[in-house]
Amino acid sequence: MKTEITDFKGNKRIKITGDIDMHTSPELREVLLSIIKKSKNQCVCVDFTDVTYIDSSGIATFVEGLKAIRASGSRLFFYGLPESIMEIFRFSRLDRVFEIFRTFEDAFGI
Amino acid sequence: MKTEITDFKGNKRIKITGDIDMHTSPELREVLLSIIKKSKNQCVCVDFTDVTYIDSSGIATFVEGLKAIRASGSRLFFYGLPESIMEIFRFSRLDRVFEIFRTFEDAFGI
Amino acid sequence: MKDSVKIIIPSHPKYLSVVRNVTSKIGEIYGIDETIVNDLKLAIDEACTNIIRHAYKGDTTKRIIIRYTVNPGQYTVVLEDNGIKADKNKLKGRDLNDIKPGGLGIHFIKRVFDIFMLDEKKKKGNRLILVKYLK
Amino acid sequence: MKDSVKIIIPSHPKYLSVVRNVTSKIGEIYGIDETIVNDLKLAIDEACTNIIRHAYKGDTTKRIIIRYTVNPGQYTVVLEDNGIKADKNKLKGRDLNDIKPGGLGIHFIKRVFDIFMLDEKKKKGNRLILVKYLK
Ligand SMILES: Nc1ncnc2c1ncn2[C@@H]1O[C@H](COP(=O)(O)OP(=O)(O)O)[C@@H](O)[C@H]1O
Ligand SMILES: Nc1ncnc2c1ncn2[C@@H]1O[C@H](COP(=O)(O)OP(=O)(O)O)[C@@H](O)[C@H]1O
Repeated sequence: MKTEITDFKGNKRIKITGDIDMHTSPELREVLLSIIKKSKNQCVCVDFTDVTYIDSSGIATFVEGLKAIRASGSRLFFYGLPESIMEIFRFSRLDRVFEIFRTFEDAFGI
Repeated sequence: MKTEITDFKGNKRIKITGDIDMHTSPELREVLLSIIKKSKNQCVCVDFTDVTYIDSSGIATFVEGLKAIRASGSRLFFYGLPESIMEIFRFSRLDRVFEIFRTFEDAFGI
Repeated sequence: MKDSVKIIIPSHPKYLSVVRNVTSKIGEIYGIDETIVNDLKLAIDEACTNIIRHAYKGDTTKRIIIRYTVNPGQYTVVLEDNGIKADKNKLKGRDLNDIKPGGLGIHFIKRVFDIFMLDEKKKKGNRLILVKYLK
Repeated sequence: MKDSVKIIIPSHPKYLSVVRNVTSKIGEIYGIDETIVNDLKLAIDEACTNIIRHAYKGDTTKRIIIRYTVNPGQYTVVLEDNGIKADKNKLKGRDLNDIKPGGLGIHFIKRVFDIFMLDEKKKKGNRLILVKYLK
């Protein structure tokens, strides 16, 4: 797994590439929570386009991120989820807990 | 592994896709030898572009094909070899035994 | 041996990707539908994750044995460890409506496997038997 | 167990792709150069092919055990079978200038591995120890 962070009009975009599993999720957790900690009334959006795999430890990381971000007044967006990953969120009944968009443009209404 | 045979101006083109190993080379052998048996003063060219792996049983199959084709007056051409596969032919000193071209066009001088 | 493939890995998360790859390849060899293979990959991964986390309490120097057996109509995976015996009563996922980190692994395993059975006969450690019926 | 991964497959060529995948993944985990990983894949594949062909005479119902151990500077693979003992004097590839089918496997193994050793201590079958020194 690799993460790449870019700024977008005062918001943060995290692009994740590769497998998110028990081995890589601690690194993701560190990246995600440190960005959330620094954010204030911002959007943190996660680009799932090149995520090839996610397991329960990856999902737990995002649930933790969501709880943390709610305290900061910022918002957590997901976009670009491959269908197989969307299916896992749906099965876990988390598709309505997270704000999931089809594309980056959809997320920002541009 | 998958093979696909097409005609080209009275010549035969065999496109191979995937891994050639001890498991798949018997099928390749059957395809190759049956084409060679039917050919006469023709070119049989093998497209390696999408070959992802070759082991000694694959190479043995082509050496067998070469011996068979020499008896028929036809010629055996290879083209599109990925560098990793070219390296194996080089190491085996078979790069000068087989007629290897970069592209299909090179093989036919077109 | 029949048609079994066995893989033994250290209980370190870095080897989970090896297991996922073996699951994929076995699916390919037996012509199992890709969607099902993806579900099997996740389920077997979660079973290994649980062993590392719960049976071995995070100790990454132990070992996990995974055996795949595919017969017509039946895909079986047996996972073995030498860790702390699982408490059968705790072996269940969280309520899916109670949103919190964790508690999804068992759900992911049971989603695809038809049988989820802890072999009581094993003396030390755990032996988890997972069976999926194939059409 | 240390940092070993062990895989046990039936002696059927259809499982060779599983072994190649495991070799690739282990290479990735330890950050081994891709070109070297490709050479290791081929070499280990050839060692398995030889077991099926020579030690088991084509019997696809036996088993092959492959153990990978990666330590700093050293990549070791041990292959075991229960087949016919290899004749050490025949364990060599053909003259590379004598063009004919076959006889390349041992060359491909020795091309990448620094040590190629048949363990004489094994009672039944063969144990081939392959070591590559890593920089
Ligand atoms: N291999 C195991 N050994 C012991 N207990 C286990 C094992 N797997 C699961 N459990 C128990 O089942 C519970 C639910 O597991 P799971 O759904 O994977 O969620 P999580 O591991 O995130 O808690 C765990 O919290 C644990 O108590
Ligand atoms: N695992 C083995 N058991 C017994 N003999 C072997 C084994 N591997 C190789 N050999 C012997 O070494 C020879 C050379 O092997 P190799 O270079 O792989 O070529 P090939 O297998 O195509 O003959 C074989 O012909 C065989 O006599």
